[in-house]
Amino acid sequence: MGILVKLQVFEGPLDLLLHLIDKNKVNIYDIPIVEITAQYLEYVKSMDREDLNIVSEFLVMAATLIDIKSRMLLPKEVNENGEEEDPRDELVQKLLEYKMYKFMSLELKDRELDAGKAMYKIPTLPEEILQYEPPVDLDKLLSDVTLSKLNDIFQMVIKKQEDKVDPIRSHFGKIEKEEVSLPDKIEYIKDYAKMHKKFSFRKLLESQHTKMHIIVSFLAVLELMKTGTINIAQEKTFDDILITTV
Amino acid sequence: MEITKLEAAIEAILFTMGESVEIEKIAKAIQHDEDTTRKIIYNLMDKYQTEDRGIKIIELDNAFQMCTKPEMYDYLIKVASQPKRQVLTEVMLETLSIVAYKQPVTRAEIEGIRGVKCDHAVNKLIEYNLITEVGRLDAPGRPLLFGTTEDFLRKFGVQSLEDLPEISNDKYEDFKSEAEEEVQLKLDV
Amino acid sequence: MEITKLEAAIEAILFTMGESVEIEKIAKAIQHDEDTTRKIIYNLMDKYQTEDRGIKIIELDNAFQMCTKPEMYDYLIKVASQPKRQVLTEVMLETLSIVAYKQPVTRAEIEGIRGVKCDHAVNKLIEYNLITEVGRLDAPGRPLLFGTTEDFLRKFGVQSLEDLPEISNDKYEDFKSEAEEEVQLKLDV
Repeated sequence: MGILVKLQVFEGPLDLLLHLIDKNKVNIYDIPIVEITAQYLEYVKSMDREDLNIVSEFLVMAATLIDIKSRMLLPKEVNENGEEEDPRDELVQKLLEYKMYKFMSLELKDRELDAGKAMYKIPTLPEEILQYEPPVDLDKLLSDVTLSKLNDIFQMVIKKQEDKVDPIRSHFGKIEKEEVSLPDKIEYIKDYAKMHKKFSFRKLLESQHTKMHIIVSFLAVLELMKTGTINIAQEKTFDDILITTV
Repeated sequence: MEITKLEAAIEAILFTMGESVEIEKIAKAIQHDEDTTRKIIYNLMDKYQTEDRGIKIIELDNAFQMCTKPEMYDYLIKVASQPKRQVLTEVMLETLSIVAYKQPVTRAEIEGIRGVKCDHAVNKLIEYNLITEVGRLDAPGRPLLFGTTEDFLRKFGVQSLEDLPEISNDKYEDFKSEAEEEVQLKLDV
Repeated sequence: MEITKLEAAIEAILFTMGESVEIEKIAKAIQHDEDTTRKIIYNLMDKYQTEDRGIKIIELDNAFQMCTKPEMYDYLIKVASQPKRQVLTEVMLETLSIVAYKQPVTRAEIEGIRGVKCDHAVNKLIEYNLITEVGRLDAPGRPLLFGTTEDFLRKFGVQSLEDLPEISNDKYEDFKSEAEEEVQLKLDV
């Protein structure tokens, strides 16, 4: 088993890139793209694959870096003004912009600390004034709203919603996440073991309906071995494993 | 510590609390005994007597409270009774249109259609009496259902909800085929 | 009427209302125009600067509100319950700073700058009432535009958007020269 390394969490690909640039103490305007790309890929490789959405965002940046890396090898492109273009320019601009907002967010945080110490007072209006509710002048409020405008707005809202629905993917069946809990599975195998003093591991797995159930069953068997509830034996490699209750 | 700082502290305490605060509590907060605290408060009360102050401190049993001077009452009524500036924002209009066409509708449904929270817009529309609670959905959590008001119908000269301009199925079909075309275009590229 | 009386009236109004009060409303209540009213309020704000005052007046866009001075906090938490504070994560702060400086801004623009999806952060910020929808961009899909709220100004002690900590080309230059210095250092070694 490999050594578990606690990875620093980054807010996104730009965050990670800034960290690498910082760590390597290199100039943001002259990123050594080969080294940084290698380090970046190294990190992405070690990422937790559980959340594919997050991983895919990091992968897009990885592709961008590789693209820049390959363009760096080619003769430099020249823009309309006859200047040589650096394939890294766009990335540098993005990094600078991101770095700026990250910096500003820290400034804001400082301000929050101070402003958070001010306390306010709840309104203490006399009851009769509190009760007073200004009448709503609907005519004024809705002066330039017509029924057909309202209709247009509704259609626009609905259209926006439909735009969001991907017409291709929405035809796919719904994939539901099935929850299989390890403690439940352990209980199940304990019961199973009570009924069969000695049983086949393969048979146990065959009785599981989905991949997730098989995986969790396997984990449950490992756990029960660890706690000494069961013993396992295997004659030869690839042979069936026999489980006995202790 | 200087007296002025303590006066400031007491002012801040009485302001934030709004209601009456026992001398015991104030004394603890400024870490002085009650007698000293009382002296400081009396001193502070004197300062409030001047003409340019609209608030004062009053003593009630063993407590003190900050309140407005009675002669300020007229101004307060003038502020409090001013109509709030009422505007229908784009967000509110969208929410209103969804309620109008999909009623009775829950907050969650509106949010589902718009893709963002709509608490503020819904509350404002209720305040303006354009939409109102019409019941609860028979579902877990029994969420509130909203619908348009009579004021809404009157304002738009609609006899009943059936009179609302129709959203025809044609339109839906249009949107659908439009969207599909777009995708087709993308695939062709 | 004398200025002192008007100051007293404004003090009473801000004290009683507790919340922020628009300059327009205050002006109407004291029956003066907005410019004069603003001058009187600024004058009053100066008076509050002295050491013996524990409260102050803050400006938020075109409104004013009374609150305690931050240095009073230690006394206050001894008597008042601590105000509920929403903890903003790094992601939320980054998103908020982008909205603050680029407003009105769409979700896509925010995502473009951060390089990651930001739905969760945007929704949380709306829930905390720090940002709000301010309209829709006149572009295909009519995406929603977001901007900051008055609560945002209050929470970060900012008078108005112009008062935000400065973001300028200077900052860019700073980063640039920083980077260049680093390179220089390396060359020197």
